[in-house]
Amino acid sequence: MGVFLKMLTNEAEVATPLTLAVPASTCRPGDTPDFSDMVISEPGVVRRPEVTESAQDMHELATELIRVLDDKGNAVGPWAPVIDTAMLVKGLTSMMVTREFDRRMFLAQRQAKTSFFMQSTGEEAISTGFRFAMRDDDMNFPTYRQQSLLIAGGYPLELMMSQIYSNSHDPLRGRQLPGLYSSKDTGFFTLSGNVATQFLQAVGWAMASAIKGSDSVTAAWIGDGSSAESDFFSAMLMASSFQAPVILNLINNQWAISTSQSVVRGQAATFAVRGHGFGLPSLRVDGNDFLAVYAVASWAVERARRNLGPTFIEWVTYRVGAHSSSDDPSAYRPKSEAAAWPLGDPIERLKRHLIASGAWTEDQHADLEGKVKEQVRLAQAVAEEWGTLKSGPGPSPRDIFEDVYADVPEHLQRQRREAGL
Amino acid sequence: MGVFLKMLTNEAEVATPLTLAVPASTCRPGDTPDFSDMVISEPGVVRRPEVTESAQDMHELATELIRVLDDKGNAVGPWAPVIDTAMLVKGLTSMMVTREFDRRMFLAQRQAKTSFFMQSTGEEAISTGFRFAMRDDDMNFPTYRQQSLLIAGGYPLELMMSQIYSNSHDPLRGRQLPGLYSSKDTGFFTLSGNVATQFLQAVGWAMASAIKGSDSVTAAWIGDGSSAESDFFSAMLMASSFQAPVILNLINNQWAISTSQSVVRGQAATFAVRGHGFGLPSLRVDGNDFLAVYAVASWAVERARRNLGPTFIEWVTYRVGAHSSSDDPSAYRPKSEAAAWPLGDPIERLKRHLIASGAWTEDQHADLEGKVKEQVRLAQAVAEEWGTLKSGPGPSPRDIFEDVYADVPEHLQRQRREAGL
Amino acid sequence: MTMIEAIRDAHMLAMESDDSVVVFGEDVGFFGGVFRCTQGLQSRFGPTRCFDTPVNEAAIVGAAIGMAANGMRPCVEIQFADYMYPAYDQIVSEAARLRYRSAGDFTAPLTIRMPVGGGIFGGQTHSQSPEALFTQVAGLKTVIPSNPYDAKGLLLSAIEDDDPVIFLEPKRLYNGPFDGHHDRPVTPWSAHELSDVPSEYYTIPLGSAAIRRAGSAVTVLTYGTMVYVALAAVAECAIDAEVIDLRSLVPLDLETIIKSVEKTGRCVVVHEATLTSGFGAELCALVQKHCFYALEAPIERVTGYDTPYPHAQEWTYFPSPERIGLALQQTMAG
Amino acid sequence: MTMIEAIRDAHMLAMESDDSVVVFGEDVGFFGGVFRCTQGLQSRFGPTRCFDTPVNEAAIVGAAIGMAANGMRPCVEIQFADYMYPAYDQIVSEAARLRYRSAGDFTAPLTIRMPVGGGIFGGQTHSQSPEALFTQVAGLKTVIPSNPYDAKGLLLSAIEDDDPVIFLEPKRLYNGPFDGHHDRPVTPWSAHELSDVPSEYYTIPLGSAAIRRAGSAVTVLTYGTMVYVALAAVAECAIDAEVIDLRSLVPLDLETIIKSVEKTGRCVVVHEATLTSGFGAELCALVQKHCFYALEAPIERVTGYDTPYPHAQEWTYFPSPERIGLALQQTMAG
Ligand SMILES: Cc1ncc(C[n+]2csc(CCOP(=O)(O)OP(=O)(O)O)c2C)c(N)n1
Ligand SMILES: Cc1ncc(C[n+]2csc(CCOP(=O)(O)OP(=O)(O)O)c2C)c(N)n1
Ligand SMILES: [Mg+2]
Ligand SMILES: [Mg+2]
Repeated sequence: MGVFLKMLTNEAEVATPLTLAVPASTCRPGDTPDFSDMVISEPGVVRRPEVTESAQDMHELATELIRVLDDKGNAVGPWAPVIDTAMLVKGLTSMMVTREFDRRMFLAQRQAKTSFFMQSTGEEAISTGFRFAMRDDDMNFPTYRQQSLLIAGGYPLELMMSQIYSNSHDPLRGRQLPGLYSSKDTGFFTLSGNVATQFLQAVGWAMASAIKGSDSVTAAWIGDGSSAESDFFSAMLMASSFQAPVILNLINNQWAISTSQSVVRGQAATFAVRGHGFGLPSLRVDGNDFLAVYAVASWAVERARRNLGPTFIEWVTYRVGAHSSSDDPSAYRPKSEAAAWPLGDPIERLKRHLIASGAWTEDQHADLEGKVKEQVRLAQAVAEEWGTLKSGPGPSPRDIFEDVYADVPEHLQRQRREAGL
Repeated sequence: MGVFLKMLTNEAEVATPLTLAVPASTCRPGDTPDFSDMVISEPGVVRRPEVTESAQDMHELATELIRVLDDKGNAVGPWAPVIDTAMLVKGLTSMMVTREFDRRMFLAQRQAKTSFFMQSTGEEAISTGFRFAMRDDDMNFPTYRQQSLLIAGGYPLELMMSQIYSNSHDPLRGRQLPGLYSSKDTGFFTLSGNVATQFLQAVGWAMASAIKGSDSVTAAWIGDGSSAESDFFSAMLMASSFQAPVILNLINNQWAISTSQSVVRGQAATFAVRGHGFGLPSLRVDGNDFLAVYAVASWAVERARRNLGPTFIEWVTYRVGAHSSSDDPSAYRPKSEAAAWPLGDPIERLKRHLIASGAWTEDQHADLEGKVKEQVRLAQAVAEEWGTLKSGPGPSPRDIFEDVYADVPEHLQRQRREAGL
Repeated sequence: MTMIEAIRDAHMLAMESDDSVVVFGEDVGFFGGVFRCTQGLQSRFGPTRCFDTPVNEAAIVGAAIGMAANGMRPCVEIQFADYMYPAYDQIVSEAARLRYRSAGDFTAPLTIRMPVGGGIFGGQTHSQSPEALFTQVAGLKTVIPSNPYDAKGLLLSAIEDDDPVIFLEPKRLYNGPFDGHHDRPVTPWSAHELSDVPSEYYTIPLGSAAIRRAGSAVTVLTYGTMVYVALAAVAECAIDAEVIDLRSLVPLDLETIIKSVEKTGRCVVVHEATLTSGFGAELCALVQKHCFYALEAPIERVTGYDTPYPHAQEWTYFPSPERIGLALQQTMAG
Repeated sequence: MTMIEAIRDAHMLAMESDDSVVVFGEDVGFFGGVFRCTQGLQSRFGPTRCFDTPVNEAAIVGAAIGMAANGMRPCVEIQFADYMYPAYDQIVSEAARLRYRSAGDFTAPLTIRMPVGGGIFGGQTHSQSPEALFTQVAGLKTVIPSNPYDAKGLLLSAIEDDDPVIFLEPKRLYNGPFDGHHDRPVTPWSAHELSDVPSEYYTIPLGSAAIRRAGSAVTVLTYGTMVYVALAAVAECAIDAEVIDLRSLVPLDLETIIKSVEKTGRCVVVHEATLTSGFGAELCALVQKHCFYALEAPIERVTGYDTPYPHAQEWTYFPSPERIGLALQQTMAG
């Protein structure tokens, strides 16, 4: 080969054999729950930058944990939001409605009134608090664990239940898996059963808002596990490239079915640091702290609204219940893990704050609890009159041929005829 | 709705209309080329961490630029590698062979001896220097602009040309687009025409090496434009989660066909910072500096070999030629841009270093140039005897039915019969 | 053995007999998969042979391709076929073409398992039957067992195979041979002879169909869950149909098909996937071409409708024994 | 007008008449697309109406879906159909199902353009014809013009359409009506009557086929580049074939097809895509079903082989006039 020779190996010694580092869960049944490697900042210590500050300058916010409520229920530090008691009670109420709603619908699934259900127990503060920071004409691209967005947005419980029951009043005409709601009017995008796809669409929606020169902003939602899907990346990239008015929310509830968040997180210290790779302001927040949620959400919504671009937020929380009604978490994590969770329960914490601030009493709380239970019970009664999956009445079989296209095309008309419908 | 009411809008004023920030190219035909916003560290100033140092501790390496050769051709600073003259001359030779190979094959395409060709002019140092830091049993998952990996690996030019000509000696039997080589023996994975897919496969290959307890490492390659594809993300994620012995190389040659790197980079300061989101050691390197390339490649290869996990590297360079033989860059960038490129030409710079260090003369260089030209000319003559796309002889038409599966299944046998082959 | 147990058993034997077999996917490691098909593998073979991955189907298949090219035989799980789309590029552009484009220099001997089909009220993202999206792709093999015995033998063949194999598991059959009568008590596998699975290693060659019921009046071509629904339909309308369980779509046992249709002169194709461009279309095209002069009536297709899979109206959508029966009668009248 | 010019013209008119039409994709902004189909749009309508995106097909389609749901009418370009796979999940799981699953609450009126087909020595990643991967998906419409006049009218219809439309552009036709005789001089569009494109806005309804040659002996069903190859074959073997250019695969003009086959009694299906589970299979299934008693010979398919698209052997792979001629003769003899 003339002047050119095959190169020689330039490392003399043979190295030791490689091994594969398979990431393990922190904790499995039989182990003692352990959250000691989780970074938890003291309430009030993390600074609050101006919304105009550069992403670069607020790097540290991705590895700290923004918290407002301390153990005694006091709101402390620069993130403590200005928020009146009425709003706080509304937030508390909304969270309690979600929890009761979840409890009843989970039970309804067990009673075979529906096929499937997903609870959000322990995570109610995030979607509730965030929704309170949004305008009604803003849009959410939710995950399946964010019934709170609808509930806080004032969507009728009866209709949510009707969707879950696939009954005669189901707005989605029996087509969707229970819990995969849709309500444009409530700023709630139609849910997909495929995770992550919509995180990306949210950026497109936000880009359209910008192209049209509107002033409504968009919130995208994704789970810790689902953030491993490629569409998470595509969304971050598009948001970064086009500075879309979108808030990119990642809910780290520690689990993706049976797989610990550590498997996806890999070598990154937190999920929030993923945002640094795209030059996005990236914050990590105590998701069980209603005040912190509301404060950070308002901050990020303001950034988007003022055309300052996207914000990436990791909300740290814990999935207290099963992944879904088809799941039994005792097979893969210690039963005691929820109790060991260091950030407490969002409803308890907000209640404590209200009581500590003198705006609330145990009696008022008990009273509210009763009202919430009654409200949800009544809604369920109404929904069940409209039917359940088990006993009907349901949507029409004919409905399956509609909405595939704007008009039913000839070939579907033929199939409908053949089906005798 | 009982205790629960539809929330009120909590932002009183209407914000100003949003606008979309469409990222623009720095520079289009008619503009004056401008690289002033590019971070270029002085040669020798960027520190060289131990391979065992944590990713976190070497964060700054993603926003600086590792360089060894200064303007006078001296090798300076902690990254200056220990490398003997023979090896440097070999590197120089290899780069010169690549450039001459590119020149001749581009011309051959213009002469219709083949359908398509992609040059790597200006980028030769990266693949050449990197290949010199690898062992022969290591594996590359290259892009289409890395003929240097094969050339530096000692793969016969005649066979590369045969592939380009789809001739009777084409190892790929006429099936592949010119330039999409494959050579397992030379540590060169079969190239896909789809960008980015293989960046991910590289991680799988490396994981297998680890599972098997071998000690060979893997290099993945991707372009700045292609790093926008989701598989880039999946690769980074898998490498991070499983600590695979892989070097993840991103070649930032400033352009993705007509689209500037800034479109993909978005708000990130550099491509290298993408690695921070995954907790990966992330370095940014002068890709036109053969010594820097070799030094950083050796460092990263050592990390992988010692089971210290993946490294992410952004190689900064410039695509001097057209995107491909089908492209005319004068339609989308100033003709003068290449000349304004601040990091010079890799061959010129290595030559200057050799001369500056007293190991090389202009005469020797001229002599080598002659030999290189002759070597490539001869190889081309041999390859053309084996046929060109225009004039044959080519592979057999029958070949198209083979290698779809390990054995030709019945239905393909039937189709082959029908084709009369 | 149930189908789940048979699949688990096949994994065990494959991993025992060949160190290069590795198993991974979402929740397949510690938990053993949401359908428990990989249960016990991690504890038996350790976490480098069977492990959990991040939720990223492209990453699962992409990494498996790299591993396969590097000498392993990955057998990976996609949690539901409905979630294979993110991996589709890796499957089509890469796994299916590696051998061809490298002229055999690199190959991708991997198996991609995924549950398919409806009947569990899973709605549009837990019920799909995307087989035709694989059969259109040269370089892939597509297999679909209908019982525990076949599941084990075909899965072992798939893992042994030197080409990428898409292994579709009708999820409604995991726990019993469902015949479409959703309102009747569930039949467990134990009541079915093909649940009698030998404990040793055996393979069933890819590309051989099985005649589940011999008959002379009409040929029913089907696979997966629909095998039992078709058998029920045949029994109920008392037509002497020959029911063929294709088991493998690519390669296809065309010989068995032709022989049967030449004999019966009539043909009904049944699948759960949507009609237009479903695999049934290919079967119709082949049968009319190869048996044209034997055919006495148009080939009928009974399939899912050309809509997404609904939730509440599942039993309207699912091709029922009644619909199949009607098609059989229509064909007989043709 | 060439086909490229007609497509450009359609874009211009669509963007002029409707502010919600936005155009984006890889290299489509400043440069005007690698095939120059979007040239001039950015300078005319500004960078928020027509822009370059990062190289990420999922991002292009995913963002387009979000925009479409939010009131825009995006018309996006995938640089080659061969690169649509990364976007396939967004297309299938999302664009196609948005309306259905939300019961019309959200819709996705977007157009996804992509060049298809071979004949340009593009090898396996610049030559594919993946139409059957779209026709299998309920909720999508799939359109493929064969000349400048149709390209303009169909693209305007696609953009107007309230559902997602896959718009396939036979790249070998961009600059002339190629008839498969690769060794003969190239025919430019100017020599063809359908290059006479009116400058005003007009639409061609999706779902109507065009009879390119009336005939009585045999029906040829085809689309895209193969229209011209089939016409050449018909001319050369002097068979009085009726050549139907389908133009739209879903919705399909079944009426025109049935009418023709009932008349001719014979049918040949021609496409460039691979055979197995190609769209031709669906055509065979439909024709044998609806015209069974009229058919005098088996329906023949002339298609690409079930292999990836080769580079050097392109003309072996490409369905030639000769192969089509043979099939016509065989059908006539059947
Ligand atoms: C594309 C896709 N792949 C896999 C699944 C199955 N799946 C549903 S939820 C889930 C885990 C998601 O975990 P996470 O995002 O953390 O959300 P969480 O359930 O914790 O709220 C998986 C794997 C899916 N729905 N879609
Ligand atoms: C999946 C896919 N999408 C699009 C293309 C078309 N394409 C080929 S190269 C290229 C640009 C890549 O740019 P970059 O990665 O920077 O590499 P460079 O050409 O600069 O070396 C594009 C868009 C492709 N080959 N594959
Ligand atoms: Mg989670
Ligand atoms: Mg580039």
